[in-house]
Amino acid sequence: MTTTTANTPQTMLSRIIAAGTHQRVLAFASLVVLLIGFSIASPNFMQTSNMIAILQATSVNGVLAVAVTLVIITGGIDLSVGTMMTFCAVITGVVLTYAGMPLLLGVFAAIATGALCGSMSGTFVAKMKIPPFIATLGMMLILKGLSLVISGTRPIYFNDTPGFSLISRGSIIGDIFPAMPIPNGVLILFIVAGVTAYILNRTVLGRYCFALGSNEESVRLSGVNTDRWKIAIYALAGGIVGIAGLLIASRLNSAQPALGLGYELEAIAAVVIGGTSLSGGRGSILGSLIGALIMAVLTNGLRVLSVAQEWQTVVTGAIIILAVYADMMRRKGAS
Amino acid sequence: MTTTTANTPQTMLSRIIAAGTHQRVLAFASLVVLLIGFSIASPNFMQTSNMIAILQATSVNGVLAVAVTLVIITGGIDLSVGTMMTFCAVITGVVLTYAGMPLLLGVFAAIATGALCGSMSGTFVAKMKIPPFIATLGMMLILKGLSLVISGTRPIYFNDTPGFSLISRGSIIGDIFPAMPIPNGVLILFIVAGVTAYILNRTVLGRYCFALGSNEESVRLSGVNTDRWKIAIYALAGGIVGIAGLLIASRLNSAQPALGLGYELEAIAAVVIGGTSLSGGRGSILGSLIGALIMAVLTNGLRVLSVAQEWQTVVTGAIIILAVYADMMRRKGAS
Amino acid sequence: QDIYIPLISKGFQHQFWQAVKSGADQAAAEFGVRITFEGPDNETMVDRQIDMLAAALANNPSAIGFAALDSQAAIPLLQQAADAGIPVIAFDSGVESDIPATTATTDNVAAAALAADKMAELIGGAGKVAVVAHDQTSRTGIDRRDGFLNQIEANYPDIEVVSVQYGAGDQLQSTEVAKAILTANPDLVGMFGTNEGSAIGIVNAIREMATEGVTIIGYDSGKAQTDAIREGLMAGAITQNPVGIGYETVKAAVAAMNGEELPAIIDTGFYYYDQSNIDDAEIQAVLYD
Amino acid sequence: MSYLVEMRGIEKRFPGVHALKSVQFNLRPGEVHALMGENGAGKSTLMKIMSGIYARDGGEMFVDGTPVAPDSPRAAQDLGIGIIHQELSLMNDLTAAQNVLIGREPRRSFGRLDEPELNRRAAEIFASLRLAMDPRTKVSTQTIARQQLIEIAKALSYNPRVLIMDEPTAALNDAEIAELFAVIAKLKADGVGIVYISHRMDEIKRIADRVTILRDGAYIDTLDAADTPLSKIIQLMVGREVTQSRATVPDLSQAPVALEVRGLSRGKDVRDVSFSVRKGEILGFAGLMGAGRTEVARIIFGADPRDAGEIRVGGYAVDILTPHAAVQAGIGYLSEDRKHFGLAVDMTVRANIAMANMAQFTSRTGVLDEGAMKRIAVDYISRLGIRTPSDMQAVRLLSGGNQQKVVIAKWLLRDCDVLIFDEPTRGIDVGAKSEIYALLEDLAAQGRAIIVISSELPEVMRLSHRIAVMCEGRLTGILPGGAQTTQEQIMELATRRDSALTVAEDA
Ligand SMILES: Nc1ncnc2c1ncn2[C@@H]1O[C@H](COP(=O)(O)OP(=O)(O)OP(=O)(O)O)[C@@H](O)[C@H]1O
Ligand SMILES: Nc1ncnc2c1ncn2[C@@H]1O[C@H](COP(=O)(O)OP(=O)(O)OP(=O)(O)O)[C@@H](O)[C@H]1O
Ligand SMILES: [Mg+2]
Ligand SMILES: [Mg+2]
Repeated sequence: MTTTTANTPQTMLSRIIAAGTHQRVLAFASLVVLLIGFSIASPNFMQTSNMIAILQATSVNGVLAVAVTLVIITGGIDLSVGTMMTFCAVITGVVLTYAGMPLLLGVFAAIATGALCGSMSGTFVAKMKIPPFIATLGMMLILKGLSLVISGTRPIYFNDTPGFSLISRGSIIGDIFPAMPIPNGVLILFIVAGVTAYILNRTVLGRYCFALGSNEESVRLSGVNTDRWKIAIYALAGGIVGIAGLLIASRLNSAQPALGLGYELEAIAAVVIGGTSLSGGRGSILGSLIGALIMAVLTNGLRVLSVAQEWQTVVTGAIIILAVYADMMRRKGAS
Repeated sequence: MTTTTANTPQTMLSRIIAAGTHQRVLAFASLVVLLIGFSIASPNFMQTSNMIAILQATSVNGVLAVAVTLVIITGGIDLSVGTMMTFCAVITGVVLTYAGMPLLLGVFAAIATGALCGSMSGTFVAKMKIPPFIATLGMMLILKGLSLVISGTRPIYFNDTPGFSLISRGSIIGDIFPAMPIPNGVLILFIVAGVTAYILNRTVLGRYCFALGSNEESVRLSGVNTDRWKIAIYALAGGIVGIAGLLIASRLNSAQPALGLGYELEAIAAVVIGGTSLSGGRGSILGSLIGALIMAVLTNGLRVLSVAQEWQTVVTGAIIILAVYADMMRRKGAS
Repeated sequence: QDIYIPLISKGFQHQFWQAVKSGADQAAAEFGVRITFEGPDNETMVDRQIDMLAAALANNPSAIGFAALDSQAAIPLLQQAADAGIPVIAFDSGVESDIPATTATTDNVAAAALAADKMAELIGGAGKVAVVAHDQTSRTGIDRRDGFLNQIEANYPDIEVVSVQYGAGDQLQSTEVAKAILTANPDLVGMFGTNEGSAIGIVNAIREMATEGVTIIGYDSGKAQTDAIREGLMAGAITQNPVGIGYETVKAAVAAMNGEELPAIIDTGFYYYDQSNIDDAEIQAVLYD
Repeated sequence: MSYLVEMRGIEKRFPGVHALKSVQFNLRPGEVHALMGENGAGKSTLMKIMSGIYARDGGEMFVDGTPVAPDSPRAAQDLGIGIIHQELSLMNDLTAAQNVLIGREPRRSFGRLDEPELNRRAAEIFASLRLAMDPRTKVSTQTIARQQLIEIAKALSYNPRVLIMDEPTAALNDAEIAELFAVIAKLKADGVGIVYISHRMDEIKRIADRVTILRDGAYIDTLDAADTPLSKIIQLMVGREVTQSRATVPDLSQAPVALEVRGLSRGKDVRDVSFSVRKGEILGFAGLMGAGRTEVARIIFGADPRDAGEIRVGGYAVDILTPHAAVQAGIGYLSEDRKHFGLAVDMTVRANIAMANMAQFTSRTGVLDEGAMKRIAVDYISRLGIRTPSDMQAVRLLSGGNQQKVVIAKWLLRDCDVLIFDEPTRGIDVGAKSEIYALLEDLAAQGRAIIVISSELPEVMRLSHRIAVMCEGRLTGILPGGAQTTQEQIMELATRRDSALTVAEDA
């Protein structure tokens, strides 16, 4: 039951939700349980400001998870998303701060850089037949080093581009509905997720994502130029990573060249918690989004409860296992 | 072409090497090229003391790679090896320093702790059907937190157990052949690798490793108690991680509770560079050993050449991709 | 209603941060306030620290202690705290803004310069030295590296710094780094490690390679380092006063809540210690292990 | 005479195998040309060369008299050559329609998919096959028989001029085969040339115009199907005479009951099934596709959970929840889907044969006795005539029929008291089939209880001492074996639907 089966005439949004919920009500239940649990445990948890803080904490990891979902559905993996995000941020810094270009060009630079890096990973995987783990591990290191080289190992600040920090911190929604000051970063996350879900479920590119992950050989034997599509998918994922780079740079109002390592694992974890299979062929964007939210709620909730940090880690580990276990059980019960 | 194919009557060692080389001369060639390249680039590289330093630098990651190879061959993955190693070291510290038990009991505690943690991961995977990525990610976090809790977030020193540091730093070989002061840690790595290769290629446990990775369902329908064997394999891997815990604790003469994160990725990288497939069913210990050596030679060589750190990272990434690419090409040429 | 002061630090698991925490705990007990102490896994995770700050603010704290990984990135949240009338005390590193009521810190540049002076003195003002640093981009990493390098460059023309490499403050990685440096430079006479992990890495490397004639200067304390100094393997080390930093931060937070005037900087000081003074009461008070 | 495709002097070598030795083959428009030969004779290899999957090592190939060398499936498709593979190669996570039209999805602007159109087109193709299949069902939920039908639909959707069918009916039952033959007749009328590979000899008479026979990779002869008796074809294939006989039913009324099943139920797939098998008895299971025979076997073997029912082995109730427990209780099960459930295809023939019986080759310390495994494997390779260069060949590299023989060897070696064979001779040639029948009868004579599930009625009738027939999850009757039971009697039970009850239950 992939999310590709919805086709009754509905609005786009309800379609996506329907497609997702079909398999995803499950991880969603874990999310709800966590939210309720924390609300009971701490009166400070369920405040608008804290909910917004959680959403904002999800934004970067959520966008990375969306990107990596595409690659994982093809049966690959992308370890480079963390440092690629940083690299895109650094390039934006160079374009905006060092070269003094207009804001829009910076935005374009971030996305284009990501797409370029992604298509390189894709080429390694598709044309050179390098296992995705190694190809993207190599890219992860290369981009990590290049970020430091290009930035001169110091942060690049965006003080000269005043609009830049609004990308993530401003709130278009809040300007219209003052009661809901949802930052633009969160809005962008949802837009990215929505568009990617649409691409995944309603376009040829998405179809080949699932097909490649299902049985690459059979797709190839059907005369599809699998190499080209694979490169396109990695490039799309890279472009989305570029957006994550914009979000984090805007949030920190700077490109931090050393940041990024470790983010890949967190993004992959969100994807897997969301029910996407690491062996490819199955998965959903909504699931990854929920996976990322589960992780953010967990981290935030334990902090708000002032659990000692070493125990936070233990509890996070245990709850991740439990959430996925509950998910498995419900799925078994459902089938 | 798995490594399970050796069957002519030969000595154990030559059998293991033969089994390995069959597919593994390849990554080995990359290693030789690196060694020659660095020797030409720096006169200081090819010294006995530096070769020993490289071997010693390989020891911990090598043992972890051996452990993780077993799990990967079953089609799983183990993200917990880094923090599990630390956890084993901390438990050894508790046994030796806090409880003042004799050395041998500390050694036993490390291995037993590892085996226990491993069998827990194995149970999550086999019985609770949690994807290995999540099960071991959870364990990674749990063990990371527990190491801090148990140690009170401070290192445990082994000053009261004088023999402990000899586990890794002493040199039995050097005592006999003074010209070859190979530290015990390296000896232990080779013994662990040899024994594990034997288990993998010559025993039922090894056979089921490959079989589970090849087609788990067919093994289950052959009436094999796959759950039990899977748990056993994870437990064996855990026990080996325990040995890595001893090696690192002995080398640092302390159990450092904060260390460990990131080691898992390095170990998995060594395994994949060594030609083991992440989709399971294929792999060799010798390959993982060579993979770990490639990484150690690369790191050491670039440092000896005093390449700027940021460029070290870039070059490492590029060479990992190239080494694996060369490997793919030769394998293609061979078949 | 209890008084709650969260401290958001740059790290958590390292000995240095645990010493800061113990100082803060001490002050918390003394002043009857409740504190929590949190920090990201490593000093690159700027955005994670911001998330921690956001979660801390959700609990309506009475005051906040904050050691900024990047002084700009947190300003919007610090502004939010200021708007809510929550005093902010910076510790360890400053925040480039007038929001913090005060900053409890060590002058890392001056401390590392002192290490350079001691190094020069011990090696006779000439020879090749190397630095094993803990981080290429964090404030403390940069300050200590540059403090050392600039002092050498400015005052000791006969000393050559042949290599600066980074071991992430991880003891094992720093050991391998130091070994590679020693291999590449057999005529090295001195090495400086910019934090506990780096310094111990150097000690391990010297021990494993049985090298002689290399003067080691370390940074921070911890049992392995004090032992190495007592043994004579390490010449000496700089120590900050992490317990003092933690203590002063909480103390200043309480004072700020009560509307007291605070100085712009609370310099908690640094010391050089070696075999000769390691057991002095003044030094013992700032060492941790 | 003009040939659609002509191949001459085709050579192909694999490491250790000379798969094709100067083979010739030609195909006329509008004919069904059967390609016959034992397992491993080289049929699939020849067809893979024709369809651009393998490159030939020597020889020439012409399409419409022009020399060609298709170097990819795509190139062959462009020449009008389509193939239905022996091994299924579908994308399991996609729907039937998505599989059929992969690479040719109807698109709107910006690469958007026109899913309704996709489903409509697929539905048309299914309709032309008279296949009742929702285009939106996911392939992985389908039985292999139905997956095979999807594969056929996919090949037809390219409107090929040459259609190669490599054992298309191996997984189909009689009704589906009849449908397929109707489609073939239609294609023939349209002038399509069809290469047909099958081990079901009766089909050759029904549809083939000409027959080409290969033996051991060599070309033997091409004959007109109409005026060549089957026995002649078989003799040319196997190189000797193969005799067909009917089962002689022994009197087993005194033999102890080996396996007794009571009230076995699982959802709608299996409803209240009860039967017993005696020691020395061969119980055949007949039924249409989806009748639930496989499901009954999987439940008995502990591979699937059951809602209700009792299983008694040798008179004692046993609680079988896992295949491991089943094997411990002395039950073996050979699955109908060798690729997914029967073999670890990347492992060697030797390792696969030993898989169900590892304890026999393991010392107390857990060390494997490779020597003993080798002896046993070599023994079974010769007894079952498995074509393989050595026992260390990866199973993946064997021909389909030879893979099936490896699974059979695995279970023969295990030596269970009760053996369930699900479609045991799927893809196995006539010669080897009679060898296997002899082996099964041998096992029964030794006192083992054997259950044979087969969709080939002649096979059920040839082997069974008693014949159990299922329809829609229900055991509709048990007939005596031997000459007194006719195909019509079996079919009557196999179609005895209980629709009134079904409706009641569904409501
Ligand atoms: N890729 C390969 N590598 C090595 N040997 C191969 C390969 N493909 C086929 N063979 C061998 O070539 C021979 C012919 O195989 P092929 O699949 O053509 O047989 P077949 O006539 O189709 O048999 P079946 O009726 O069992 O399907 C067999 O011995 C097989 O083991
Ligand atoms: N038309 C169908 N569409 C989808 N699934 C079906 C259909 N018919 C049967 N099944 C599935 O097949 C299973 C029961 O059939 P089973 O495979 O046991 O039958 P069988 O008698 O062995 O038939 P086969 O000849 O296909 O092996 C059930 O899981 C059922 O859901
Ligand atoms: Mg064939
Ligand atoms: Mg069946």
